[in-house]
Amino acid sequence: MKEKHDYERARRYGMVIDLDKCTGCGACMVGCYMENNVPFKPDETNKLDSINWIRVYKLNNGKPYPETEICYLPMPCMQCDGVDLHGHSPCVSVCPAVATDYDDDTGIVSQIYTRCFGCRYCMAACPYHARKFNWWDPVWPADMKKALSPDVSPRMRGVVEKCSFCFHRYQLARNKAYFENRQNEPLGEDDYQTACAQACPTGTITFGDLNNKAHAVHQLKTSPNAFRLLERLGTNPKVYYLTAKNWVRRQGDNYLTDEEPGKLKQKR
Amino acid sequence: MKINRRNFLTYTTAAALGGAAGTLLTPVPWKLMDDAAIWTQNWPWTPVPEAGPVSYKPSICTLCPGGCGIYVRFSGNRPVKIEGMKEHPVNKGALCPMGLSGLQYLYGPDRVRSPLKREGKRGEGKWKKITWDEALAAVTEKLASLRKLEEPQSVACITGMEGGTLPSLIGRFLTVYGSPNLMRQATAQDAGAQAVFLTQGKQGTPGFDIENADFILSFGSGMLDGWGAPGRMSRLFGARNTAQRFIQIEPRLSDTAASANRWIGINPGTEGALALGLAHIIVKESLYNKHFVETFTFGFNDWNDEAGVAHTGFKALLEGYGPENVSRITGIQEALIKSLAREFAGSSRPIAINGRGKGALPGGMNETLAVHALNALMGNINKTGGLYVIPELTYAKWPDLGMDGIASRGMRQPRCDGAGGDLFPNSRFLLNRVPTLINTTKDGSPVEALLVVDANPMYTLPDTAATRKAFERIPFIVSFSSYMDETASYADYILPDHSPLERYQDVPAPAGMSHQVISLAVPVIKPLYDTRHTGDAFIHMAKALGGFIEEAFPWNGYEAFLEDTLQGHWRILKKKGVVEIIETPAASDRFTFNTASAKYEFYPTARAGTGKRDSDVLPAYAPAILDGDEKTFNLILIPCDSIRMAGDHMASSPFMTKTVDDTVLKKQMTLVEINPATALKLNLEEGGKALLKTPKGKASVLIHLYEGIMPGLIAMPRGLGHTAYSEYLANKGTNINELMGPIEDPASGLDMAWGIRAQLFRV
Amino acid sequence: MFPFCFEWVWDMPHMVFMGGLWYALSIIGAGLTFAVVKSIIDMKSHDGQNQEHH
Amino acid sequence: MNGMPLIPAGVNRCSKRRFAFWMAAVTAVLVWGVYAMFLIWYKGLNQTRMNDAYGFALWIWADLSVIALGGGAFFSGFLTYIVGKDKLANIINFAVIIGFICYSSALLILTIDIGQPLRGWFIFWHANVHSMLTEVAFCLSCYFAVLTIEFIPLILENPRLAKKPFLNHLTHNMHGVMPIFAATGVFLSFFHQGSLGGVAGVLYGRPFAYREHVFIWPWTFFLFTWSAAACGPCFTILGIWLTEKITRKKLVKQDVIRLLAKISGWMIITYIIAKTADTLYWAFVTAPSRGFTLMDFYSSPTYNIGLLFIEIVLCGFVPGLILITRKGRENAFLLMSAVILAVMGVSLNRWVMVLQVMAVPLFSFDDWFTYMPSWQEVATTILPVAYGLIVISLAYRYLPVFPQEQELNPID
Repeated sequence: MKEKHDYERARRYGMVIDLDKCTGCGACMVGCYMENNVPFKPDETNKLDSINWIRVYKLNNGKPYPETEICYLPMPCMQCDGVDLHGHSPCVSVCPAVATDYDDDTGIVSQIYTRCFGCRYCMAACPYHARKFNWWDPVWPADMKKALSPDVSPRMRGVVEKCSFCFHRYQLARNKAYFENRQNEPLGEDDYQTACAQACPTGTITFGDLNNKAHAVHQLKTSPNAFRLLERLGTNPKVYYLTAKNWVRRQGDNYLTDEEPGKLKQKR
Repeated sequence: MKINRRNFLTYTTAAALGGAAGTLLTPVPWKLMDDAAIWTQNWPWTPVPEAGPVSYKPSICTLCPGGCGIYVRFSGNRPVKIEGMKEHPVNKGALCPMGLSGLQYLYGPDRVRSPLKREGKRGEGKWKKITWDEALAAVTEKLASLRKLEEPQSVACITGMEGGTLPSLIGRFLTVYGSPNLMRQATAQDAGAQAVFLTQGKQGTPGFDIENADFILSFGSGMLDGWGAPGRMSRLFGARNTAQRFIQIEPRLSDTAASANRWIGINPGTEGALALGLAHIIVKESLYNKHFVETFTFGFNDWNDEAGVAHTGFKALLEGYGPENVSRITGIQEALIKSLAREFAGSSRPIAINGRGKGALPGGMNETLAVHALNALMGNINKTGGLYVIPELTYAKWPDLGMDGIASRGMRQPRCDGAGGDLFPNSRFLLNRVPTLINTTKDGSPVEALLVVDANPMYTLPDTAATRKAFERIPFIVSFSSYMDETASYADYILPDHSPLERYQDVPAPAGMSHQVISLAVPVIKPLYDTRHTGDAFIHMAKALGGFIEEAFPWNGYEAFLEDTLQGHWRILKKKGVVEIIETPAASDRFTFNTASAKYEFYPTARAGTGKRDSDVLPAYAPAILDGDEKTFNLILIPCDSIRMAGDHMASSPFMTKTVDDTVLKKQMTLVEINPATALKLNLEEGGKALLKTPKGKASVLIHLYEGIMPGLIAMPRGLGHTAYSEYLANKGTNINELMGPIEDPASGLDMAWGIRAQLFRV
Repeated sequence: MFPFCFEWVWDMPHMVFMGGLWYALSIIGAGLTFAVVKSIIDMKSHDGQNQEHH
Repeated sequence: MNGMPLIPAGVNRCSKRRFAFWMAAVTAVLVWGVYAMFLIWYKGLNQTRMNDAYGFALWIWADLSVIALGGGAFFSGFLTYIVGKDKLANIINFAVIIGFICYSSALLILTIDIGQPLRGWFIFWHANVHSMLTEVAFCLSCYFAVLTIEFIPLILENPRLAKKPFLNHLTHNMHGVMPIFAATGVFLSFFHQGSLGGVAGVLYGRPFAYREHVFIWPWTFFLFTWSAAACGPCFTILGIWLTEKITRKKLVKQDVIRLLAKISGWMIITYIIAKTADTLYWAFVTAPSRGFTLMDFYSSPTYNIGLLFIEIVLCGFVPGLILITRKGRENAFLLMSAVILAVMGVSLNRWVMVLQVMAVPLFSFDDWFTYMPSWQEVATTILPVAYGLIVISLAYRYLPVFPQEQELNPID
């Protein structure tokens, strides 16, 4: 029998993204590309055929000049805990070949590129469009292959890929902890950070173990300004957002006309 | 049983079927299928990166003048990633997308891999690989022949805006060779530097202590769009405290405006009037720093000169900028102007900043002076939270120059751009004037040979068509670019420099920093290709030219030159990569100024001269006269900057272009932003095709409706429309410089353009 | 699919699902084997004579 | 052996020349499809216009549709062998052929649709038992095996093959155990038709598709099985009717058709009532609990509320009501109209449950996602049609598909 996942005790890595700090510079995207060997094509303007593990969306309050406001919203994989927090995220439960799985140790949803055979059911299941398909053979022009990191295997055409919360960094951090003989202690915040959190120049992205009181995310996620994207679907994302702007919050989920964000009874 | 043809067939079939069935029970088919699956992972075009020990090497990002500290992560001997340096005083770990994608400038497809000689027609793209000896000999020969003709002044050199010792080295080369024509494309920082010179009498760049200011009033500066050192600006924004107020004034809701505490829309180009309008209220309501103004400034009140002639002061100038008038000019409500002025003056450390967008264009000198005057009114000069001057570094250690007659005569010739002459005595270079000056010369060109270092004028200069026409008339063009940019691809010879991560480069005074920080970019990897440091190339040419020129360069290479130049700093720089000089001027020195009056001059006497009236000297609001007639060209085109795109000589990396939204670039087309109200009038729809026409050119564009832009304006992103480079950048959208021309500021000669009249048709 | 594949777990979903699968496969296999074997026996006993089956 | 006739005794077939001409025309279309198929295998799925928002598109619709329409095979088998409607034995051969074509096409489409066809077998080897798609793959391939087994005896009835003693016995013995295969087929079909419905219904991230669950199965699980059983026979009737038109012969007695139509009619009516209830519950309870109103799902010009009307009323209640009334069944025009509407209805349902699911924006800052198939997608979708026509033509020409043909078309 599979061990029952202990939601309260286990590590659950997550993110808190402060939208009021995001300037839309795109450093998280580029940091991620470089870290994770994300391929690039001469034409990347079709955003539905452009591999981004984290994509910064531009939200608009729709009001006329000069009342207009915009807000940038970086969207990585939400690493959903799934309905009732059982790890059956929308994608994991549908993958026919166990090419994507929920790691009970970290709460991170993995993707095994060499296992995936490209049925794209997970993409249909994911409401966040976090999953990207390799429609093309990746090509690294000139000497660009030399910049590829050995920590993340380059993908091949015909498979799905997505943000892994830089899981390889977790593994490296665990290895390091083992060599330093502290394998029994929980990893510190600085031991394991994602590339986007590290690249973000404004400190918009905070990353850590949501269940660890010593990590900043533990406290940040309880802010009254915190919300999650499309949480009414029951996906239970581990990526939280902060904003003081109600219009942004409203665009982060769907509400009937008489409903107000933050005032609904929520399942945790 | 007899074996005949019939049952033979039956038996063979049965055997085959049985065999097949039997095989299915063995692991063979599964193994074969597994092999097939593994084969799909071993496609030769699916690389397997080689693993190696991880190490980090420190250096400085030199892709823009920001000078952020970086760590280059290695896997074995391969650089695989660039990350921000936490302990660097400029960026403290933060980096922009350009810096993060720095490796694409090293390994990318745009690199020039060896010296090249043009084979076909100019710009045709036919090249012959040549050796460095051949390349240097060809350039030296040309330079020597021009000297022989006693026309050394016909050699001009365009350098990049990075500063550092390389431009000084090239300047030394040109001086001893005999040409005064060292130029670079002026930016808002140069306008700021001139304003500092005019008001404080100091040679240096303005530095803004944004870290400690409590009220930041930005006149359109794209503080988060790439202005100054992007790493620093983003970091400061993220770390700002809630008490700090940040007001952005510009006609379009930029990413900076969106992040500001308040965005105030303004009629484009009227920022100078607003600054004077704010000063009007501050003075009228006596909210200014009286101690500073009375003790340390000159020309605030009306005054009489030695000859007894009465002059108007700054205060009198402000009479004409009452809220009613300014409201009419700027389109900002009177009440808002008043409250803004009071809020600014009521803050303890307010700072006013200008330079539109990234500051690619210098803008009008009066506008910069007016904004500086706001800081001076509050006494926020050379003190915490205020405007500092970062003095230019002087390199005293170089041996004195000996100059022959040719060189001396050449140096006495007027500059080919008119800077420093009678017309524009306070400007040091005016590259923006050069294309017109060449094009209006009757025969030949005043420039016989052009050397281009760390610059791409054929892309970055406004009015691309005129620039191209001018370059056509320059007989000999050499590019030292590491990349196949527009200018390099139009050159006769390319002598490729190392790429930034392969070369030494000192970076003094990062743009906008409030104190001196000298950093040293060190090579983290041996050059990948057959390239040579441009400093080495110049030293080599100097030696080849012989005589005084050779004597002026006693160093055996750029590294030796740099060591000699940086003296005491060199050892620290080699070790730490950075020297930080934080000078807190003593209270007594703080307000020492080198102007004629030894005071901060609201009335810049350096501008005064024969025939100049007070109204020419004081920073009156002098709007740029836009090209085009208002009736035909009923809209106004303005450029807009984004930190995800590079508009300077370092073009966007493939990864930067990848981050660009599909509301900015779609396939090969630029999207221009217009207000839905304007679109309605012009019958334009989201994503629709349109023809954009200006007096300078036309372009086919797509329409993006954006509520955040003032009606009547068209915003076009800067940094697209490259014609050179690889397919990752070439032929994507429109270069705004093809549509915009320079407007000469009568006060400084600098380009004061911020837009151009335009019309837009549905097609 | 087989208990020796590493993602196999002896839990309810696997037992029900794979049970159903192997059950169906056994029926199909057994049915086919029966038809083939019986045909061979029939062929021997009828000495190669065709049989009317409608 | 060569002297044996290839064409079954007692029936008339068109000339070789005419047949060859027809086959050449259909084969040309087939070759076009096969070319597109190889293009996709060689160059990858970039040959399609699918994208990250539209990961499931034309093919998956075609897949779901042919499986639903091929549902006539399992339901006819169920009625013939298990319920004991002996009359339907007269169409069971044709139903099996249609089923065989539909299911083999479905499997082919799946191998084109996946990004890494060489790893397709991972779905079996590394099966995730929680995934509806795994269930589909297993039941689909098993049921395809059953259909093949059901098809074999018919092939063996070709006069030339029937002369071989072993094959003759095999035919006989296979007929003997056919009820067992049919029962297995029904069991497998029930699950895979259902799990195809489950594929959409379990997507709790997609409020347009998501339905409440009964135990582990979402409502769509049952609705898909039900609708396949209801509309599959209509497609069988349509197939027979088309064959009759093309061959200009009556092949199946009208009472057989009417029996099948009547059963189908009652199935459609009950299905559409259930579907209506499901839609109402979804529209007024499930979706609003996630912040959506019904009209949020129908706010695009393409995907407007008219679709729901067409699916439920025009292509649901209307054919259902026609088919349950005697007059409707006996009027040739009404009968065939109802049959066509029912086929359209189930295809539309599959379209909506695949393509509209992808098109609906979930964020207010997203727009409706659009998609137009590339020619390669169209060609590979038409490929099964050409393939089906070839199989039917060959089967009709060389096999005794319709037991009543001799009786209805006596040769002088």
